[in-house]
Amino acid sequence: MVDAARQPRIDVRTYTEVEKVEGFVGNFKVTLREKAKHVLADRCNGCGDCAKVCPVEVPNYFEMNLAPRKAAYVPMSQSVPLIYNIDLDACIHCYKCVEACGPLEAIDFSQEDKLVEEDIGAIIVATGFSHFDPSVMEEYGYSRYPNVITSMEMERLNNSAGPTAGNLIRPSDHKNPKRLAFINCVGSRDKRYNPSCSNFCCMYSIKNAVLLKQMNPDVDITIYYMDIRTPSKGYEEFYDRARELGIHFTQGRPSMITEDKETHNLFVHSEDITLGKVIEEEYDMVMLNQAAIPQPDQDHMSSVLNVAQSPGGWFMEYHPKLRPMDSPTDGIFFAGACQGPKDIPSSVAQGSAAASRASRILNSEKWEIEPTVAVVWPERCSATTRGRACGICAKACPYGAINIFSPEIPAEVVTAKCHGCGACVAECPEDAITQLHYTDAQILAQMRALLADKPEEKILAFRCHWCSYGGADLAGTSHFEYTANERGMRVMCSARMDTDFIYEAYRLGAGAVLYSGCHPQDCHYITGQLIGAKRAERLKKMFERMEMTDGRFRVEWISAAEGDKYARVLNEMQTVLDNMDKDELRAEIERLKPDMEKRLKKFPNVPGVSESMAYSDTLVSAINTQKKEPA
Amino acid sequence: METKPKIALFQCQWCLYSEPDQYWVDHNLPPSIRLMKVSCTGRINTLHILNAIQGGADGVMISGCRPEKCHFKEGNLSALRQHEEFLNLLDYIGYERDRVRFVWLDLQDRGRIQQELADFENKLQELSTANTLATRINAPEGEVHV
Amino acid sequence: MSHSGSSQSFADEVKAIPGGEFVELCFSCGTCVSKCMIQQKLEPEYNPRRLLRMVIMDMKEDAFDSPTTWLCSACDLCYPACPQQIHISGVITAVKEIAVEQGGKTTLKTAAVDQQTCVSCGLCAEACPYEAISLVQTKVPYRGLVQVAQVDPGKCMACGLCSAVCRSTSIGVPDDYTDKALMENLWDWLQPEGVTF
Amino acid sequence: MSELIAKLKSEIKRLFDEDVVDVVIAFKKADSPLRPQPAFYRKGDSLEDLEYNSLCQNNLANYLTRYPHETRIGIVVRGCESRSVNALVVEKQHPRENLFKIGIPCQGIVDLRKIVKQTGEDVSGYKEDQEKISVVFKNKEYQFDRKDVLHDSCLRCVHPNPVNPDVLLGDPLPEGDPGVLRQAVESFEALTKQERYTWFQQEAERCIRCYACREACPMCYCTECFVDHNPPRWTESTISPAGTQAWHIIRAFHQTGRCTSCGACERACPMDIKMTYLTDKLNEDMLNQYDFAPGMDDTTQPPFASFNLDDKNRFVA
Repeated sequence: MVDAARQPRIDVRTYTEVEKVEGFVGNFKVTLREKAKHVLADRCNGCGDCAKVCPVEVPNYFEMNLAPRKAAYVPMSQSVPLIYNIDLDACIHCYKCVEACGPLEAIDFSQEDKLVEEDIGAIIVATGFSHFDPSVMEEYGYSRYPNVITSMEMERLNNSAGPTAGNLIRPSDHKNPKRLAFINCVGSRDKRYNPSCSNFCCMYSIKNAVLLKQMNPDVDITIYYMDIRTPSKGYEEFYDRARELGIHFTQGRPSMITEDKETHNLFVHSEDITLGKVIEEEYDMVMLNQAAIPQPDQDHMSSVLNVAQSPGGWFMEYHPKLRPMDSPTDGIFFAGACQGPKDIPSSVAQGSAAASRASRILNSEKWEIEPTVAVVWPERCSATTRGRACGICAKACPYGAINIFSPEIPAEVVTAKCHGCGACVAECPEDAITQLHYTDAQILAQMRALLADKPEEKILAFRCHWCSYGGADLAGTSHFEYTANERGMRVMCSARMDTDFIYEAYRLGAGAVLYSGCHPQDCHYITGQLIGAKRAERLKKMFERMEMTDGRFRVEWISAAEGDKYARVLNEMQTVLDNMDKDELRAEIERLKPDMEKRLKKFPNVPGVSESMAYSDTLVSAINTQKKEPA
Repeated sequence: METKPKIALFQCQWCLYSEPDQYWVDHNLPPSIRLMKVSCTGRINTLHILNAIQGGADGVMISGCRPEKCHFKEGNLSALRQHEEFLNLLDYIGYERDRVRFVWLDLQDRGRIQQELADFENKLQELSTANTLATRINAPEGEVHV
Repeated sequence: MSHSGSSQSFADEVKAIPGGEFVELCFSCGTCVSKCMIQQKLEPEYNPRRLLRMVIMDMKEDAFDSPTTWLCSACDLCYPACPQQIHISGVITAVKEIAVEQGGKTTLKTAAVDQQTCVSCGLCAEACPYEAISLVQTKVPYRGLVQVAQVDPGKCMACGLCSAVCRSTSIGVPDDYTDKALMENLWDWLQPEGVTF
Repeated sequence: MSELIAKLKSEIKRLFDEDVVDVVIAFKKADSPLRPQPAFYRKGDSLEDLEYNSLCQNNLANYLTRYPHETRIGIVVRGCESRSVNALVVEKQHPRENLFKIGIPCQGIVDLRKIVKQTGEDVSGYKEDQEKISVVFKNKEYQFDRKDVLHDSCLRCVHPNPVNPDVLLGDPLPEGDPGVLRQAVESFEALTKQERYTWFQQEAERCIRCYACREACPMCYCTECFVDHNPPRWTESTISPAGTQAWHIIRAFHQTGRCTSCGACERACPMDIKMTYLTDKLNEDMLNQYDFAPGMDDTTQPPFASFNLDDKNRFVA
């Protein structure tokens, strides 16, 4: 950290919050709130005289509230930059600090928060993680029993720079504990709180145990665990060493801790799984290895940065395997535990990787973005044809990437701002916008190919790229069986699922159509799903009016984690088709066809559509001829 | 020598979670306290309580699990209304209802049973003995009277 | 024991019964065992975690023989503590249901009705937390065809709540805590020494 | 009164003619005009001796449990009896569909003792109207105000009209004041502990363990009473203080949520022991705590048969 601060091209801003992020890759405008320290950064030399004279003491958060700090303070002794801070919530305005500061005149009570705007090329988010508060787990008695502590408290108590100078004492009587229990997975791997594994706690508790044991060979340490997870290099060897040192490992998740009211000793009640017997052991002190959880303001940050969150609340990466440090937004990267619990080596690795990804942007003259952006045909826009831009596209765009300058000038897409959801394309009543790589013509051609053969048996599934497509992927990789009649169509967002596509699918004789996308809050394109959902509701009502058999059109929001749901929904749709009489189904398709054709009347005028239709027709007939010929 | 009040302790066999507590109740109760283990406080009949009182016990203590933690679902609640009303009735006819005490022990109440018994003993010593119900005459040796 | 995907394994049977669905989520942490008092107070071989394992491993006979199947009283202390939120008593009840269907007998001394004195007021049936008691018309010696309470031993958990509410002492559990045993214990203590009549 | 008896006779006749019931439980004349007695009429029996007046002491619901469930019973019920019948139906002692309740609004039952105290046993004539009761003793007519000779429990009666009768003979009467009962309980509660205990002790002490109260009570239908149980022998079966106290406590307690305050137990007691002050207290508690009054319908289970997690909030921890 000191190194970073000394590097002239690194600007460290502490006590500063990100208020707003605007713009796009290479051209972000970031608004920062530099919170008032009430100490002038350029004058403070970090001597600490203000803290010495300050009469106010409040709990020290850095020391897990095990020690006091003054109202004039630095968060920790290694703070970088070393600038003091006056905590006005605690300050009693005695102004002794001003006196102590003397001629430096670094203290300024009139200072206020300052909003600063900076031009930023790339953003690396490294906001870290927070800790689960075990006091909600009544069975462990944390916050009721003085000698039950958390791993972070243990960290401070066992640290030579900590409040006890590394002398491990127990809170109730300040004696050195002789018998210690560590309980792993407190609040993690627990569906009631956090279902996921916190990744580093096994090693963390072994580390603490080894440290303690090395310093005090006579202490007796037991680690209660469900599974010990030591997958990285050297970890298993470390685990071996802990066993050699005589640290006890008991497999069994304790169900309860009770306390002797007089001695404040603790009794850990668990099953020893290996023995299959319930055991109750007495300890002087118990350490709870609490779960790593997202920062309390992670939700807020996610909306400021406009990046999505995975289940569990961590920031969601672009791709879990291939692009784990990229956010889905170009130019924003993740480092460390903000993206998921990580130990130090992984955090360092990800940090370095994110830095190198970011430097690619900073060192480029030009930056290539995803090509799936929206493009306007100015000659088709209502501004040209009717002299009035309707502005529906601009309203639909979640990113404000479409400019309508005046009613006479066709809409204009700011390519660098466009994220390629396709909402404008599907919404445009004039079919005057298209999305590169997801043009109507391309999508239609795919649909025709998918529905070439026995369309009435097929279920055409529109899936959004970020959620439902992932869900279908997961259904596959998790081996959830679902109907082989499913034909998947990928578009970037449910907002791109044009009503015309659905009409066309039924016109082509599709048995059923699934309209699927992210859950409302999970949309990768902020509000794209809402646009898609509204449209889906309209379609649903319309098909109801047309008396289409219930279940032939289905709208489902399926996240990337819901492979089981994807499979279930498709199987249910298959059942609907199975339960229908084949002739009835054909009759229904024929009955609805004229209506669909009517609705698609304007469609062939869209550039490329008729050509694509002609081409795919040839393709389809070729497929069918090939099929008919006996091998 | 001061005589200690006689306490009939009806204990639900599940309510003492910690082994030392159960051991103490099983083996180290003073002679003035008698343990009557039951499978659930819901199993205690008002007749049991009445018999303890009429047998000459100075107090009856019933220790059981908290209702939501009852071993038999919420079974101990089913008899609770009876016991409550029985105490109301005893109070109505002038018997000290404080001589019957319910204690609900939680899983984490290690050592509480000892405290509660000591506390109850003190309380019984404070109470006057004027209104105690008529006691049963002791059965002749050998005759079935129970 | 088999892992063959046969159409109806024991685990499938259990999962088909409401309450037994999530048995396979168990990762054997042992919380349920240590939350439960039966092993400590009643039966050292009692172990819900192992019973779940037996279900997962299709060890039907072992599951039927296990005291866990018969002694779980569905108090559900373990359920809120289970990190996988498996309804453990639901699984055990499902196993028991299958066991009873296939002729298994509970090891508990279940409640017994004195048909001579039962007046079928129905209070026991109301009080029973396990819905094990029903009122049936039956022929009773000396009384003829009368309605009396009847206990389903497959459901009775021998709690004895029925005996506490019965006004005529017509139902009881023949275990260690009978009224007779309790009263003998009481009188044995209350009888002052040396008093004879 | 004779008008009512005529109505009663024709109703019973109709029930037999239309084959609605197998037996009708009612009252008939007895040797002494003061003591009409229960009667059990079957089809073809003469209804000549059928009787109904304020001297009918028994609670007829008492006889319900003596018939098999299949027997279709017609029963003459006053307010308290109708509630006893309901309570018995709730306790599955007779199926409701095999019951036909002939309801009569009740002006209260005359306490024989209150009359005999001023006359003597050998009464030869009896007459009553709305207000007055008159008896002939040794050829002399004695007249009493009805309210002076009513039984204590009838003075506290809240529901003189039969609850859900199948037919109602006579006009409904105004409901009683529940405050009277409450006040009776409250005034007893206001006594000191010592006074209450002394009262209880004195009442219980006079008991001769004849169990007339048990026999008169419709809710005491157990085949074997707890006092007769062995082993364990729950109470002393002699007239020792412990025995009688236990009997009075438990007898009353077993009536919780079931007693309909008909007073049959007190009227049956040869020792004139007051008993309803115990059951009144229990009924008051049931009403206050669970909003339950026994016998007000034939489906609601009494509070003791159920429980509620909220109960624990009222109790000591």
